Amino acid sequence: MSPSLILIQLLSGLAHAMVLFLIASGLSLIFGVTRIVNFAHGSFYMLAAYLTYTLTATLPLGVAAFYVAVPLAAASVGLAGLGVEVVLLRRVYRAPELYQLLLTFALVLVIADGVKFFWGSENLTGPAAPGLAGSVPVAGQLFPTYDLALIALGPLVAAALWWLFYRTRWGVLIRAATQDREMVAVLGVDQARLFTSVFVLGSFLAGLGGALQVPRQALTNVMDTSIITEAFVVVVVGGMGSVPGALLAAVVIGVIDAFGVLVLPRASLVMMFVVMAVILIVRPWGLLGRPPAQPRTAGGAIVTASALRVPRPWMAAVVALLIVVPPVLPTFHVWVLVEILAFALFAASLHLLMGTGGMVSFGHAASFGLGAYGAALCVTWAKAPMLVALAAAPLAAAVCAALYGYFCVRLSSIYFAMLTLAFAQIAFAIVHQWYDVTGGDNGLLGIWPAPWLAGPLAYYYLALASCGGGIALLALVERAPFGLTLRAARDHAPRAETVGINIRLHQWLAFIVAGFFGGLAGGTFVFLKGSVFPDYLAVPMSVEPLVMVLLGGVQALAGAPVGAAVYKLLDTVATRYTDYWQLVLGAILILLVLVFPRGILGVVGDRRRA
Amino acid sequence: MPEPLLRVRDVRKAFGGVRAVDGVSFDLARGEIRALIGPNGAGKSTFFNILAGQLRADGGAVAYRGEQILGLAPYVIWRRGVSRTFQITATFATLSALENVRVARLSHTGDSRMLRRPADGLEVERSLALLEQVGLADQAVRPAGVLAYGDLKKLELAIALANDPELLLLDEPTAGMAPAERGALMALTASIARERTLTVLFTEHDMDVVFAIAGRIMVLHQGRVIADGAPDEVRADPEVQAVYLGEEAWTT
Amino acid sequence: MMLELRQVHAYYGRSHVLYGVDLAAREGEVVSLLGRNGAGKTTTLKSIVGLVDVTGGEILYEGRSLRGLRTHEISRLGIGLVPEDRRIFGDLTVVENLRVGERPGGGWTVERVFGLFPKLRELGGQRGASLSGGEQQMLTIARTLMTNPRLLLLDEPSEGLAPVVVRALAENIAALKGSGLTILLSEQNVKFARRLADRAYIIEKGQIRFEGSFGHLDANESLRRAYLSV
Amino acid sequence: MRRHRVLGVLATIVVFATAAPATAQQAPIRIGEINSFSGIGAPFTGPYRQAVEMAVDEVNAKGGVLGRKIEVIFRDDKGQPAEAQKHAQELVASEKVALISGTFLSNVGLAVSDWAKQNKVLFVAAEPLTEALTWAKGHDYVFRVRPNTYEQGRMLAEKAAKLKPTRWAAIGPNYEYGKRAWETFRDRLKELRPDVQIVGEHWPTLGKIEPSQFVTAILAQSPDALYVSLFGSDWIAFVREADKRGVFKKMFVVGILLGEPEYIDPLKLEAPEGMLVTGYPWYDIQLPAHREFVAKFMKRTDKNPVLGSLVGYVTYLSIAEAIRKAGSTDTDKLVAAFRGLTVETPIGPISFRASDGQSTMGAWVGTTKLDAKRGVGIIVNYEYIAGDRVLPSDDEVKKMRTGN
Repeated sequence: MSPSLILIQLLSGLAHAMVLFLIASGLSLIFGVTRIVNFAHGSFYMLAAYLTYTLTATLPLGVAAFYVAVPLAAASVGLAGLGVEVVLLRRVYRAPELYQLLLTFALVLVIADGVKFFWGSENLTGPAAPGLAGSVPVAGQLFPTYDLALIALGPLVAAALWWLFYRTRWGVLIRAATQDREMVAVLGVDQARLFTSVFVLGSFLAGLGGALQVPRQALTNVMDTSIITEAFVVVVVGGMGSVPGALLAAVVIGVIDAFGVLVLPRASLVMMFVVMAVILIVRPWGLLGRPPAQPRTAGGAIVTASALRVPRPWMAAVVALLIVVPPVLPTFHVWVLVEILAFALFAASLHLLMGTGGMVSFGHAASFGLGAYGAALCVTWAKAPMLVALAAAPLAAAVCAALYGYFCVRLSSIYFAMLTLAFAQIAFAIVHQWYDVTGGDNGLLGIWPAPWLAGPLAYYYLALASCGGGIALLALVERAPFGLTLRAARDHAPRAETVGINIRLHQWLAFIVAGFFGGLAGGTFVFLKGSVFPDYLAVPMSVEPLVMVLLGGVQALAGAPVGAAVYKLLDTVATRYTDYWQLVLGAILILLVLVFPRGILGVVGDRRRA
Repeated sequence: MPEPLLRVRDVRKAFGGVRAVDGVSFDLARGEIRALIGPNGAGKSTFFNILAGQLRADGGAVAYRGEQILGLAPYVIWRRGVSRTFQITATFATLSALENVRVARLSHTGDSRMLRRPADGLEVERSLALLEQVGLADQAVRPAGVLAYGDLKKLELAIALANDPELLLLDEPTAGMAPAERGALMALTASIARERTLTVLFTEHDMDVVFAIAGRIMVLHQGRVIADGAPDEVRADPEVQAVYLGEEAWTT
Repeated sequence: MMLELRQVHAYYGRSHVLYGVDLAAREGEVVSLLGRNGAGKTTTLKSIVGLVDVTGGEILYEGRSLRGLRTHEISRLGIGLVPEDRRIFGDLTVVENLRVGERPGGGWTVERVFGLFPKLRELGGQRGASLSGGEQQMLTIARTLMTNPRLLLLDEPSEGLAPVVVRALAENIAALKGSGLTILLSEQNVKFARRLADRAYIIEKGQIRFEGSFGHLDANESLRRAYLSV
Repeated sequence: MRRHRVLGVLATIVVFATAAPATAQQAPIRIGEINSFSGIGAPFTGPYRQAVEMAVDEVNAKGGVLGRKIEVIFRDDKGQPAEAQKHAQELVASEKVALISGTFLSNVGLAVSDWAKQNKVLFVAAEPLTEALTWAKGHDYVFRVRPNTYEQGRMLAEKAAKLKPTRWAAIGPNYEYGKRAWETFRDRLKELRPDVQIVGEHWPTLGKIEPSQFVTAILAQSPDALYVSLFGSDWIAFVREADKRGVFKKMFVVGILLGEPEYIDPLKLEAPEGMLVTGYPWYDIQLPAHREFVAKFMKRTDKNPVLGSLVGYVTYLSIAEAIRKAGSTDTDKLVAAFRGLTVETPIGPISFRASDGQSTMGAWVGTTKLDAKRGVGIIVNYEYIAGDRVLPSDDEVKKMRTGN
């Protein structure tokens, strides 16, 4: 590598890093003060980009239009953040933390369709930045002026943020609130207004990032989801809540990404996640993060109520209905039921981790997908009979879960979640790239059930046996001494260790068991669909069971199937009846979160107790 | 002299520049009930955390039944028969009182990882008996998160007894309980200790409790043991009076 | 009455902690709330500033009900809580800690606080986390003073402090009393409380068991043994 | 109470919404159209759908086929194969469609195709490009309208082989289409020009390109020609960066699909000139039928057609024609009808090969140029290359389809 190449590539990496920093710093700030894991952050980024596009075209300011449009768009998005915080988030601050995540997930859906409605789904090319559209010679090559401007802007924004945090009273309040929100209120500071102001600033920064991308990138409807994962990676690598950490992490990731392209071109898909995994394994709180003041087990705070048990007669009634009703249902409904069963087990396996174990996984798709691939590879390469392949699915997933779970259980809370995400992404990249074995993104086809099981009813009963049986076994696991002990470790890790429990081992085993049943769900799903694709390991597949568990209620295992059924039915119906299914689904989810702030079963359970 | 149950030699721990535990050495004989007293910040809790494995010492040695335990994980130390309670009650909030004890019992019997049957029927009698022993049987089904403070202290004791320990480390076992209850609980603890030939090391602020049941008292001040002897000796020790009982006098 | 609690019931999470607490303080008075760990002292103070769920009874501040008000609103009415666990912002400097509570237009400024606690001036640029226990206790009181309270709720200020420090602290609090501040002082340390307070309440199991002068309390040995005896 | 009522309402909605709609009295012929109306394919499926509706309206205006009207039921696959299969199940089981059509992404197309094979349902793939659909994973129940990656790569290679460059680099999205588009081109080019050297291949993540680093990497390898299989937002971002850094001046660029309005229009005047591309010069095709098609489409939508519009139109003309020929909506008869079916389209007759179900629709290969008047890029000096000129022979196809 020549020095000039290194310099240019460094500059390329830095330009990327600065945009990442803007977005990640806002996300980190919001998390630090409000503890909200804001999935909608990417949506604000997208919204600002589109606004910049429109404003530049409509403002009658000539060449200055762009430079007015950028801050205006960012400010508008800040204002949108204000609305979202005041109207929606404020209502759920008292709910368990993860329900805010569910709400922001719903917002992602709503905003995505809003953008589609107003701007259409075609790709748009935004205006170039007047005066910065060209390039200048750097080390014998041309380098875009605009990227140089971005590199200069990054430190300016960082300095402005530093000034805000360390030289203004507001900054003092923000830093104080990051440590102890309650105490800030005791000192007479209105927390609600502080939260709002932080949310507005965070959204503004996301908006600024989005607006500044307009001259570099195309505008698409999927900008939101493509940036949000990266933003989380940067935030976590830097340390949640640390703005300097976000800057450092953005630079590290931007630069490693840039040089990775030169060294390992095919690894660009996964480079960032490998970096995150390595950093988190070495530094469990990110580069500049600190362990939380009160140590607690992963996500321990999300479960405040004791486990809820659904009465046996109800269970028996549901099981009886599931056995008796399908023969009289139309075929498609039977297929939908099979899909719900698979997702019910998938969500239930996640419940063992996050409900019982307090370990919130953002990468549970790995177990589902690896199970699915396990079965599919058996059929494709070993020509295994269907039932053998189905049995291989949970085993494959469990073995893989054992491998990466070993590292994950060393971490807690959001860091645990992000490490699971990293491993899921690495698994995704492997199946995506290993064409000869996995078929890459064309997937593996022709993974159909044995002929005698291929009919809808036959397959339904098989799925009922595998998934229903899986859920029953999970229920047993949760009620067995193993599950009881896992709950104990979730409630109070130091106490659990002091009654002779090897917490890491225990959580590792839970991880493997969850992987096993997630894999069984994947195996059942693969024979339903007849094919497997890397999508099964992708981020949306990890988000779905999370949404289901939360929707159903994290207090009870039964919440997972309930959530799976409600979510899948809503999704199926909404997709069938409107092109704006995201809007409908998102709006219904928002409504559900507001009405059932602790999940459907959680609220029903409260009413029963009351 | 027989081998002591616990032999502590020159244990040290510093936080930043502060020497929280500064060269503590002593022997604990089997069946002994010893109090560790000292003003707040003297290093009592730090020392307990080192003994039970929550904190890693900077140096020193601790032999339990002749085997080194310093630096072992808490769960390993517990399995060897050293049990403890926490100053700030540490229980499993969403589990019932009975389940709290059963978690510990199941751990002791090696069944924590059992999957084949529901936990509901396991170790119920032994666990109930322990709750009964500490006077908590009537609260068995209530989640620990809603128990009164004093009851949590009792629950802590029941959990600590679940592994039939040989050495019991009690960190302020009666803080926050009514005096009548305190005496009763400590008397109970003492009788259980005698019955099972338990060795007990406890910290406590209530001097009535300390002098009533401790056979021997150690006084910790600024991380060092400044006195170690029979209650009357310690009470008479001028240095102890100055740093601790003096303040006590000021207090009451 | 500056402050009046009538039959206050409060929950901490899901557990019922206060069972009808009655308590009052006149303007300029120092009232101490005695009781052991877990008796309900902290919950009583927290219920006043809205940090725990008050489910019954009435809390009046200068005749005005505080129920339904949010914590920061209560603070702005002139009630300052100094929490038992101090809760210093460890990452902030001493001066920044003070700035959190700063309210323009009132009597307290950083300079005036430094006048009361000269030690804090020397420590001004240090991170809160690096302070010793006594220094943190001074800072947490100073920080609350910055909000210009007229009623100060002190939760076990002497806990865990060396005797010398406790004496210095007592002098500081006495000075505050001298400036006309109304103080509700929760304590286990009766001697400390006696030096400062005009009257005493004893709380046990979430109910007030005694109200009266220290002389009355001193005369009643069984009372002391039953509820205090630290 | 309130919560219970909400639950009740939701349950009612779900029950009613999933109940199969009553069968219509005079049943039209239903066709299930599954496509990516959201997700990564969404930018390209809108104009496709509009043309589908136009084609169906025209057919129905003329009385439909077999005396019945055609009704298209649209479903959004969200860019997910599993979702597409679910729709296929629903469309066939509940909506009783005669056949399934559509799809944009290759993996979605393959998933639906595999489902169609298993369930013996006819699938007319409109836009997915992967060769596997009709060859390696081909079967009796699948037909495809659009020329595949192999065909287009080959068309470009034939032209590129006549040009000077010998040092080639490639950049494409890190997924099947991006790689196959390059491999078919590269293999053919090497066949024709053994002196060609490959100096670098670059695979940014689909939809997430950070172009600057790739431009640097490409420039560092100093190729004299670059093959691009990027598309959509990746392509736009790449152009903006590459243009500023002189890529289009320093090397000859070949781009598969990049002359199609889908990809060149969004760039407006930033579209690079002088690239060798496959595209769709709707503005310049003088066939009367095509001019009529363009006029009708523009009147109907106020927008110019894109290639997807043409494909959508042709797909549904083909379907209508096949039903007419079959005289029935029976799947086996439809399959038989599609084999060797010839359809009159705005760009002349095309036929569906009996051997593999691939249509002979071709592509236009030309050079990009800016049209200052319309403010977009166009292609000039183009040639329409029909599919049969580059498609492998029936014998070769047979070998590729042995897996089935």
